[in-house]
Amino acid sequence: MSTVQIADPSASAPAARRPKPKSQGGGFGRYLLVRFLLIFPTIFILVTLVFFLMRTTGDPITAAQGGRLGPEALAELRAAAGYDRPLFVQYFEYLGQLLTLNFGETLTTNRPVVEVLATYGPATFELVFYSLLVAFVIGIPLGLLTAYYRDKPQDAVFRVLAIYWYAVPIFFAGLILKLIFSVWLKWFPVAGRASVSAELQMQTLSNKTGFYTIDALMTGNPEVLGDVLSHAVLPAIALGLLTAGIFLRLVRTNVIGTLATDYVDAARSRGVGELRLLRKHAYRPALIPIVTVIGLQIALLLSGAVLTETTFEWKGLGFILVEFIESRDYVAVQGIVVLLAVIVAITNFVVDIIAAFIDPRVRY
Amino acid sequence: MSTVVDIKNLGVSFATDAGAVKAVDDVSLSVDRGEVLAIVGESGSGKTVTAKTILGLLPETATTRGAVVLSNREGTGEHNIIALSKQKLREIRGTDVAMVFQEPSTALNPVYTVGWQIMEGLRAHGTISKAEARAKAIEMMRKVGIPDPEERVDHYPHQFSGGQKQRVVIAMALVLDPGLIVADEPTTALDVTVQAEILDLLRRCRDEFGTAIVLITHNMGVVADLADRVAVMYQGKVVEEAGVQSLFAAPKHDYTKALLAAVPYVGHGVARALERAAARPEGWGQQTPLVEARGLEITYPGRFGRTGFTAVGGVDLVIRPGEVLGLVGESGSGKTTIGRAIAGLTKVTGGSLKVLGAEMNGIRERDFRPLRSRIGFVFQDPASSFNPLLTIAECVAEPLIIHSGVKDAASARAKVDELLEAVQLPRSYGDRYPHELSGGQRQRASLARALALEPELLIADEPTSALDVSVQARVLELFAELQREFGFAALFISHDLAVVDLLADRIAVLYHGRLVEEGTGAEVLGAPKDPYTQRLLASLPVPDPVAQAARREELRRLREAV
Amino acid sequence: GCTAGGGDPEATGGTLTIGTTEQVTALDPAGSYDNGSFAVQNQVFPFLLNTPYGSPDVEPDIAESAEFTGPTEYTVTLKPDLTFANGNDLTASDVKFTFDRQVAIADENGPSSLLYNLDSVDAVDDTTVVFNLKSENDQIFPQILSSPVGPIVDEDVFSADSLTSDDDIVAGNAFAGQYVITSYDFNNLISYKANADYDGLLGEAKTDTVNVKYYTDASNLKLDVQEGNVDVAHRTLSATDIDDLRGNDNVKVVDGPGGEIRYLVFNFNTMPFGATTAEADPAKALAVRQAIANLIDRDAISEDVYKGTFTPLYSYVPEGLTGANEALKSLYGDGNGAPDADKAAAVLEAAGVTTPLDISIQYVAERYGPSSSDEYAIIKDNLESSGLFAVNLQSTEWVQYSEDRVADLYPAYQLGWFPDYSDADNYLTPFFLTENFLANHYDNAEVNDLILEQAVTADPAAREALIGEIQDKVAADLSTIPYMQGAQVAVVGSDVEGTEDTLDASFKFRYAALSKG
Amino acid sequence: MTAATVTAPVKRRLRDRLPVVHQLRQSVGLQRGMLVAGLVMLIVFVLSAIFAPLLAPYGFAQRADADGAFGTQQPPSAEHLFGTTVGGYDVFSRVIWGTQTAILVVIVAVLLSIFIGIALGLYAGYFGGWLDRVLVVICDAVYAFPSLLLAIVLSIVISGGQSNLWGGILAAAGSIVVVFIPQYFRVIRAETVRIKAEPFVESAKVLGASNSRIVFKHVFRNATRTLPLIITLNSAEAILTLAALGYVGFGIEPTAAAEWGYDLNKAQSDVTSGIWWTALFPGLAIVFSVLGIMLVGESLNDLADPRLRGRRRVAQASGEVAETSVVPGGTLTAGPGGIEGLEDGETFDEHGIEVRR
Ligand SMILES: Nc1ncnc2c1ncn2[C@@H]1O[C@H](COP(=O)(O)OP(=O)(O)OP(=O)(O)O)[C@@H](O)[C@H]1O
Ligand SMILES: Nc1ncnc2c1ncn2[C@@H]1O[C@H](COP(=O)(O)OP(=O)(O)OP(=O)(O)O)[C@@H](O)[C@H]1O
Ligand SMILES: [Mg+2]
Ligand SMILES: [Mg+2]
Repeated sequence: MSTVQIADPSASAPAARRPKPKSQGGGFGRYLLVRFLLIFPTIFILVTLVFFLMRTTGDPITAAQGGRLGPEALAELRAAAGYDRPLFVQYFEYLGQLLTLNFGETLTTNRPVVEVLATYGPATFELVFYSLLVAFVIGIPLGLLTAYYRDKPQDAVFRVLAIYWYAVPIFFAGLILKLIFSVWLKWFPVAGRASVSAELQMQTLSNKTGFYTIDALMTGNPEVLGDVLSHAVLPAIALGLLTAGIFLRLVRTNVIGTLATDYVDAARSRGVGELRLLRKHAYRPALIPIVTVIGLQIALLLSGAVLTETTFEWKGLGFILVEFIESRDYVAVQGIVVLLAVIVAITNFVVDIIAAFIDPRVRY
Repeated sequence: MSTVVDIKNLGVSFATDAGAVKAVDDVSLSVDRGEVLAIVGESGSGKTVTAKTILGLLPETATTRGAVVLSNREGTGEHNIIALSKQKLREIRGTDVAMVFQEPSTALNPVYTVGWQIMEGLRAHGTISKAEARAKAIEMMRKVGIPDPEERVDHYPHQFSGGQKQRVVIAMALVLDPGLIVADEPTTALDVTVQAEILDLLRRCRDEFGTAIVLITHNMGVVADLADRVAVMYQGKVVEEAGVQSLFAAPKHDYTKALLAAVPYVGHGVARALERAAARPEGWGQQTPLVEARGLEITYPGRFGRTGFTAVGGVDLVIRPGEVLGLVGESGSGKTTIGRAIAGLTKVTGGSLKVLGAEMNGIRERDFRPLRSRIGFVFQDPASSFNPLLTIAECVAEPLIIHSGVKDAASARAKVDELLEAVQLPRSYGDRYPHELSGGQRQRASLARALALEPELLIADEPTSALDVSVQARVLELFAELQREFGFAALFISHDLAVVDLLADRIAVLYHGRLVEEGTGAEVLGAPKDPYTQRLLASLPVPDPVAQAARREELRRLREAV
Repeated sequence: GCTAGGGDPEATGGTLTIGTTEQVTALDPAGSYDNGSFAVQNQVFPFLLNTPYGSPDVEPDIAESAEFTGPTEYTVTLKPDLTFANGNDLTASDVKFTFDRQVAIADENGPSSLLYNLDSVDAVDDTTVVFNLKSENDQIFPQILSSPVGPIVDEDVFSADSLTSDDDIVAGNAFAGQYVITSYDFNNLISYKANADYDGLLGEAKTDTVNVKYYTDASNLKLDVQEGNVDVAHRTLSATDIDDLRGNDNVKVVDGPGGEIRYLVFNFNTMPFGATTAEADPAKALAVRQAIANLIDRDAISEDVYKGTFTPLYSYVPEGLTGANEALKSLYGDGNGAPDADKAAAVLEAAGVTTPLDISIQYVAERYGPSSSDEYAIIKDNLESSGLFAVNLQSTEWVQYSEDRVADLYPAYQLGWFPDYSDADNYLTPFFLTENFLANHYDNAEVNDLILEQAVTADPAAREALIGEIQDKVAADLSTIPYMQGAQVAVVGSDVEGTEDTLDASFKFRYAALSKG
Repeated sequence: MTAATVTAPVKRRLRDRLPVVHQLRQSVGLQRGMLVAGLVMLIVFVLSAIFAPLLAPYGFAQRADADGAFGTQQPPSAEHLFGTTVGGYDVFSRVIWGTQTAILVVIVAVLLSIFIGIALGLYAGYFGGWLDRVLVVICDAVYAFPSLLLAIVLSIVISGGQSNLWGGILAAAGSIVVVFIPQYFRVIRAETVRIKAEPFVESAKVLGASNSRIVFKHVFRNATRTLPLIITLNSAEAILTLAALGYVGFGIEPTAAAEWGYDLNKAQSDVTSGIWWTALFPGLAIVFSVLGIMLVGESLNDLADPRLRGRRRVAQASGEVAETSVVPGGTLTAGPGGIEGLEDGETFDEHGIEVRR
C-alpha cells in the first residue's frame, strides 16, 4: 500500500524544500520591494533608539569643556545649544530634519555629516571588501575541503583552526600580525591606509573617491597602488580570517547537508565523480543559506571593523563612530547609524537578489 | 535471455562501534534482460539496501559479503560490484545500471536545469559535445513524455509537476541506455493517477528499450501491474520468490500470505456499509447533522499582499451522527483543509460550516473551545502529533485534564489505562515516551487520546498513511471496532480509495477544492459518474495481476477518450 | 618587502614627516579650543604677541609694539605691509575682525571665553589696534593674545558671524604664520609649506615642507618613528614607548618642560568631615587633606608609571613658569618630596580622626592618558599601606565624570589641566577664586584677593612675589593636591635638529624650528 | 525512511538525558576528541574561576607583598611566573582572577538575555500580531547595529561609565544582553513559529487547551532544545565582547577586578616595546576560554544535527524479533534528552533498529 504523505526526508536540508505553492510565484519583484521598504522602519527604530540612548549619556558640551569650564558656564552653553529643551521637542526636530534628508553638521567639528560619511565610509567599505575577499578565498575552499574530508584529521585540523580564528580577539591578532609582518619581517607597513607620499599624490586628484584603491589607480602610478594594497593586507587578513572561520563552518555544515541529499546520491548513481559532486551538486545549493548568513554577517563585520580600524590606524566609520560616541556628538552618531542601517538593509537586499540568482525557485 | 544482474549470497552489515549490524542476510536474486523484478517486503526488511548495493551506493560504514555481478547491456562485460574500485564504479554507474528514486522532488538538484542534469550523466561518460548532449537530452525527454522538450529542457525542477519530475528522473536513468534500472519506490510520492502514468512509462522502458527493472515497492497493486517476478523480503532475507501470477495466486510463505491478506481491495467495504445502513434506526436521516457545510470556501491568505489561494471552494457536505464519511482526492485537493476547518484550526472564509450547531464562519476561538470536547482529531503523522517531552499517559490524559477537571496526569491514570486497553495497548506503554513506540502503537495511542472524551465527532486525517500495510490493516480494524463500540461520527480523510471504502458509509471525492462526487461506497466506487472519479478508480492498480491487466486496458481507453 | 617609505621621494632635503596622536577639531580659531587644533593654528596663523623660542613670556610677533596706553587701553601697532599668503593685506581691520568674530560667534567649542576682559576693539588706522578692556591693567591680556583665541584671520576669507570650514580656509590660503597648508586631509594628513611672507618674531622656517600624519593609536606612531617612517613623533607616546625608544640608536628622545599638570581635587562639602557631611568639621577635613598630601609618593608615580615623562609637582604653578615655587614640598612629606606616613598619622591623630578612614576617590579612565589607573593604583596603595585610609577607587567615563564632579558626587577626584597660555595666572585664576570651575566649594577670601591683585600688578617682581604667596596659602589649605607635571617629549630621528628649541615653556611646538640634517 | 524495531525499551537513564553528558557518550572519534578537548578547556576555565583565590599567588590588585613592590613590567621570574604589568600587577594572578570576571559576565549576560529573549520570543512567536511585528523589526534593527558599538553606548548608559566590579560587570553584561536578546528572540521565535505548526500543538489546540497551557506545556520546552548550543556560542561571544569593551577603554577598573581585555589595552605599548608577557598571557587566556567554549558548542552542534554527527554506536542486537513499523522522518522525535532530536536517531540507536543477527 503506498502512501502519499511520506515526510520529506530532507526537510531539514534547506536546499531541498518543497516547491512553494504556485500562488506565490511571480511575486519576487514585489517581495524585493517589501524587503526594500523594510529599510525605513529599521532606520526609524535605530535612529530613535540611538537618539534617546545618546541623550542619556550626557551632552557634547560637557564632553568638550567639562575640564575647563565651571557648572554655570556649561549650563549656559547647553542652553544656548538647546540641549535643555524637552527631549521630545529635540527628537521631533531631528526627525523633521531627517525627513528633509538633512543630516546636519557634526557638533564637535562642525563638518557636514554627509561629508564625514563620504570621508570615512569608503575606508570601511574597502576594509570590509578586502576582508570579505580574504574570507571567501580562505573560508570557502577550506569549507569544501573539510566537508569532503569530514571526520578525517584534515577536517579536524581546519575546523579547530577556524574556531581558533574566531576565538582570537581581533586586536590581539592584529597586534601579533603587526609585530611579525611589519616590525620583524618588514613585509608590510605597520598601519594606516597608505604612506604619506602616496596619500599626497592621491590628494592632488581632482575627482578623488576616498576609495584608495580606485584613487591609486587614477593616479596611474603603480607604486601608489602597490603602496595602498600593501597597507590593506594585514587588516584584511586580521578581519578576514575571523570571517573566514565563520564561512568555513557555514560551508562545511551546509555542504555536508547537501551531500546527504537524494539528488547528490542520484547524481552519483549517474556516474558523476566525487569532486564534481562536491563542487557542483553540493556546493551551489549550499551557497544559498551561506549567502543569506553572509548578509547577516555584515553587521558583525562592521563590529569587527571597529577593532580592526583602531588596531591598524584605518580611519573608517567604526573607528570614528567610537570617537563621536565618546564626544557625544549626537548628530554625527545618528548620521552614521543611519548609514550603517542603510548598508545593512541594502546588503540584505542584495543578498536576497544573489540568493535568488543562485536559487531558481525564488527567481521564478 | 541472459542475466543482467546476479546477486549471490549477498550479506550487508553496517559496521558500528557496537559491532556489525546485519541489514541484508544471504540474499540471492537475479534479473534477466527485459525483466521486471519486484522486491516487496515490510519496511526495514532490506529492500533499499539490496538495491543500493547493485549501484555500489552504500555508505562507507557498510561491509558486504557475497557477489553482485552486473553485466553491461551488450552482455560483453561483467563486473562484480562489490570488488570494484571507486573509479570503475563511477564508470559503470549510469551506463550499466541506473537508479530511479522514490521522491522525484528531492532527487533533482533544485539549482540546475533538468537539461543540465540529464546532460551531466552523458558527459560524465565519455566525450560528447554540448550540443549533442543537449539533443540527446531533448530526445530522451520527449521519449518519457514531457511536452515541448526543446523548451522544457532549460527549466528548473521546481517548474515541473511531481509526475513530470519523476519522468525527468527516469529520463536521466534512461539516457545512457543502461541494461538495468533500479527503481526504489518510484511512485510512492505520487497520486494514483500519476502513478498509473509512471508505471506505464516504466513498462515502456522494458518493452521498447529492453531494460531490466528492479522495482521496489510496498504497493501490491503496483507489483501486480508491472512485475514479471516478485521477491518477498522479510527481516533481511528473501523468503519467497515467484512469478507474479503464481505469487498472488498461491503465496507460500506465511509472511507473504499475511501481507496479501492485509492489502485492502476496493469493493470490500461495500457489504459492510450496507449492513450498517440497514442497522440504522428509523428517522436517522432526519437527525440534525453534526457537520453541515454549505458552499464552504476556504482561502489561504497570500503573503506580502499577494492574492490568497482558494484551497476549497463551494463544498457542500453533511455528516450525521454515527456516520463515517470518507473524503478522498489527490494530493493538494483540499482534504486536510476541510478537516482542519471542521476542527476549528483553519479559518472558514466563505459559505457556511456548521459544526455541532456552531457556525464556524467567523467564530471566535473562545466560543468554540467548549465544543472541542465533543470533537476528536486523529492526525496523519502519529509521531509528530505527540509532544515528545510528555509520556504517552500524559498525552492521553491531556483532554481529561482540560475538560473533565482532572487535576493532573497521575489522577487521570486509571481512565488512561482503560483507554489504552481499549485501543489494545498494554497499560505499561503509558509510561513511555512517544518515540519509544512503534508507528502503529503511536497511532493507537493517538486514537486513544482522540477518544478520551468520547466525542461525537472524530476527524481522522490520513491516520494510516504513514504506516506499513500490515500495521495499517490492524489500525483500520481497530478503528472500525471502536467506531462500532463508541458510535461516533467520523470524517475519514484518505487519498486511498480502498482504505476509505473499508470504513466509510459514504464517500466524497474532492478534486481541486471542489466536491465532484458524493454517495455511498457502492455508488461512488461501483458506478462512478464523475470523469475524475472514474479516472481515479481506473488508475488504482488492484493487487491482482490478472484483474489489473484488464483494468489497464480500461484505463487506456478512458485516457484516450479524454 | 614592499614597505612604503616614509619620506617623499620628490622633495629634496627640506621635507619632514611628523606624526601625532592629537586630533584636530577645526582650523578656524573660533571653532576650536583644544591642543590638536591649536597645534595646527600655531603653524599657520600669525599672533599679535607670541612667545619666542625658549621662553614662556610674550613678545610682539607680527606686531611692532604692544603696550598699555591707558589703564583699560591696550594698543598694538602692526608691522607695515603685512600680507596673508593669498596676497590679501593683513591690517588692523583684520585684527579687529578676528576678535569681534570670536565674541560674536562664541562657539561652544571655541575659546571666546578667554576674552572675558575684552570690551571692544578699535582699528585706529591700518596698523594700529586698540583693545578696550573691562578691568584695568590686566597683566594677563598680552598672554591672552598669544592663546588659542589669538590667531589673526583674514576678513576676506573668514565669515564674520559663523565658523568657516577647514576646506574654505585652505582653499582661501588665509594663512600668515610660518607655514601655509598645501594639502589638508582632515585628521589624517596635513602638508605644510614654508611661508616666505611671514615676517614675525619667530623667523623663517628651517624646513620647506612638513607633512603631519595623524595617528589614533600611539603604538602605531611608536612603531613608525622607530622604523623611520616618520621623523618626529610629538604628543603623545606612552611612557613605555618612550622608555623603550630612549634605548634606540635610530632616534633621539628630546624632553622639555611641560605645562600639563595632574592634581587631586577635594570637594570641601562632601569630603570626609566636609561642610555638608554629618560630622562636618573643617579642622578634621583639613587634617585628612594634609594626611593625604603627606602620603602621596610622587617619585613612585613619576618613575613607575610615567618613566620620567611626568615629573613630581610640588606646587600649583608648574616648574618653568615665572613665579613657580615648591610650596608643598616643605609642608608635606619628609620635606624632600618623599612621603611620610608617620607625619600623616600624627596629623590625623592630632585632629582626632579615627583611622582607618574610608574615602572614595574617583578618576577618569582615558581622558588623561592611559596611565591614570596605574597612577591611582599607586595613590590607593600609598594611602592604604599607611593603614590610615581605606580607599574606594572608581573610574568613570569622562562625560559622566564631568557632570558628577560638579554635582558634588565625588569627595575627592582626579583632574588634569592643559594651559591656555604660559602664565602662572592660568594655574591660579580658574581654580582658586571663590567662583571657580572646580566648583569644589573652596573659599578663601584672602587667596581670592591675592589672585585678583597679581593679575593687575604691572611690576614683574611684585607680581612674582604675589604668585608665590598665593601658592603658599593654597598649599596650606590644600584645595587641591598637585602631584604631577608632564614633560613635553618629542621623539625624533637621529638626524633631526632643532627640537630642543621649540620644546619650551611656551608649550607651543613649532615645526619651523626643526630641520633634518 | 528509517525502520524501527521497538523492543520493550528501557527507560532512558539519567546519564543519557543530561545534556552534555549525553552528547559525550554519543560522540565518536574526532568529534569526541573535539568535544573532550573543549570540555577539558572549559573545565580548566571554570575551575580556575572557582579556585582563583587558591590558585593565584597574589590578589588581582596587589602591587606589593612583604618583600616590597613587585616593580612594573618585570619579566617572568620565579616570583612572577608571567611577569608584571605596567601597573605593577602580577600577570599570572590577573590572568587567573580574570576567569572570575569572565565567568561572572557570561553568567549574568546569558541569564538575563535568556529570560527576556525567551519570554519575548515565545510571546511573539506564539501570538504573532502587531507586537510580534514590532519586536521583529526592533530586533532586526538592533541586529543591524554593530554590536560592539551598541555595547559601548550601553555601557555608558548603564553604569554612567563607572567601573567598580559590579558596575563594570553589569555594564559589560548589560550591554551584551541587549545585543543577545535579539538573538535569543530570533531563535525562540522561529522555533515557536515552527512548533506552533507541529501537529502536537495543533492536537493540543483541538483538545481545547488554553493558550497558556499550550505555550508552557507544549511549546516552551520544545522550543528550548537548541539553547545549550546558543548558550555556548553566546558565552564565547560574551567573553570576546567583554574583552573588546575593555580593549576600547570601557573596561573594569583594575583594582575592582581583573579583566583580560583591559590588561590587553594597557599592554598595547608594551608589545611594541618588546615587553611581550603583559599582552601574551591575557590574550591567550581569552583565546583559551573562547576556544574551549566554542569547541564544546561546535561539537554539540554537530551532535545535534544528524547530518553532521559522525556515525555512532547502534544498539546492541537483542536478538528478539519484534514488530516492525514505519517511523516517518518526522522532526520531533527527541526524547527529553535535550538538544538533539532534530532527527530520528534517538529511536535509531537506543532502541535497536538494526536488530538483525
Ligand atoms: N546507513 C545505514 N546504517 C545503519 N543501518 C542502516 C543503514 N541504512 C539502512 N540500514 C538498516 O538496514 C535495514 C534495511 O533497510 P532498508 O532501507 O533496506 O529497508 P527497506 O526495506 O528499504 O525499508 P523501507 O520500506 O522502509 O524503505 C534497516 O534496518 C535499516 O535501519
Ligand atoms: N497554510 C497554507 N497556506 C497556503 N496554502 C495552503 C496552506 N495549507 C495548504 N495550502 C494549499 O491548499 C491546498 C489544499 O491543501 P490540503 O493540505 O488541504 O490538501 P490535501 O488534500 O490534504 O493534500 P494531501 O493529500 O497532500 O495532504 C494545497 O494546494 C496547499 O498547497
Ligand atoms: Mg526503502
Ligand atoms: Mg492532507
